[in-house]
Amino acid sequence: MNDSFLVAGPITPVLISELMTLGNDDTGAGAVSVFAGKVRDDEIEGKKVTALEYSAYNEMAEKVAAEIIRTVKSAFSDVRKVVFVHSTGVVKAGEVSLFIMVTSGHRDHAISACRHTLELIKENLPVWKRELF
Amino acid sequence: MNDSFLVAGPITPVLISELMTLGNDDTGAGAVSVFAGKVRDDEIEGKKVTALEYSAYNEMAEKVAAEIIRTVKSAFSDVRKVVFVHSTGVVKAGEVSLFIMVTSGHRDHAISACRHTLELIKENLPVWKRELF
Amino acid sequence: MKNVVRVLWFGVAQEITGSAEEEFMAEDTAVLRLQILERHPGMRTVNFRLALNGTMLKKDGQLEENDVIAVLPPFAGG
Amino acid sequence: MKNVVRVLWFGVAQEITGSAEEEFMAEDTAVLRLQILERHPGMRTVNFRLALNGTMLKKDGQLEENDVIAVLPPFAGG
Repeated sequence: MNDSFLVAGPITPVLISELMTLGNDDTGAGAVSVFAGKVRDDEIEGKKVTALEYSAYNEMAEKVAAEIIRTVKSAFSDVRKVVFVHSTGVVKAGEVSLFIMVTSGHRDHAISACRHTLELIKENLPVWKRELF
Repeated sequence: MNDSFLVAGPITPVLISELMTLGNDDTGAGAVSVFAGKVRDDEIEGKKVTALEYSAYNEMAEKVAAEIIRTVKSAFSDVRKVVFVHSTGVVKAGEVSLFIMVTSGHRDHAISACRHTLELIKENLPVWKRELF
Repeated sequence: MKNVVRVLWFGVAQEITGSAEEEFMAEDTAVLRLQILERHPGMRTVNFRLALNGTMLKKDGQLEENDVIAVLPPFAGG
Repeated sequence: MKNVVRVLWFGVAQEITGSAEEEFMAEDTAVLRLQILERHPGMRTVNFRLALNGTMLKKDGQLEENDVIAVLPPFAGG
């Protein structure tokens, strides 16, 4: 597993499986909440999106990502683990570009904290996208 | 993939990977929300729970489960797919006993519908558990 | 008219009654509830509901021959 | 006093300016904003923020020699 919050290309099913095993040995965690963001083949001005090309301000993104995790952990006391990765580069329609996993003792905090992590990423992570047709 | 909402024993990482590939070919889905419920090693009167033994009223559970999926789909118009399975029998601490996945066009409905599915399962699915020490 | 019905025990009801199912003779579900508490006093502490032929019972009513009644303690899935 | 600073373009700013980075000479970030809009009028339509040395700028202030300013169009992660 790499230590970066950014991965080149799509977040593959294999990587998702690996990420989901993190914290498997934590028998005090009763709840796991996961969010995956996928590229949609939206139609824009009559043309279908076939992929998105993501770019990031890498150094800042890594700092912001670590800060997001600290914020979420301190806001939700029952949370045990917060994991997320975001793609850079080309991600095709149907592929995953964002993966978040939060574990907690009970279900409320895992679900709320996962959602909160998503909103913090949308607001604060310096990432941009460009449609490819 | 079996057609039942009930699976014997824990919901394994392999089964979770399989379930998560459902709807992978749906390029109109931009959001995937997943919830996994795990058995905690809670301490009860000084003794550690090592596993839970789940039992179900199978015929009714299958009907209720199908009804829950219909309810969620009609309540959340942006939802594209609702999948869930629940364990019966012995599930050890750290293992998964409930898995829910909801996909939708945009994030709001996937997240809300996944949470709603969880609450409907807790309220309506005829499943019981017994602590093993 | 009394009819023979199958009663299925689930969850803690199975532990209290010591079996998975039993037969009762009752004309309606209200009477059946009382019979259950008489035959198994331990069930008085359980806040159970009934399902009739696999569907949650909304209100008490007549029983037919061979109806299947499930005794459902509070659910605990998830 | 004017200092040489590196300006990094991101997202649509890279497409508008046609490059990944440029040098500017400015004493503070308020002046730098004006210089950016003068040199690249296309940036007037972009609601951008600035980061100084990798941290989001909270308010305008002095620039030091070799400071790195990132020009950040609205984020679009997820």
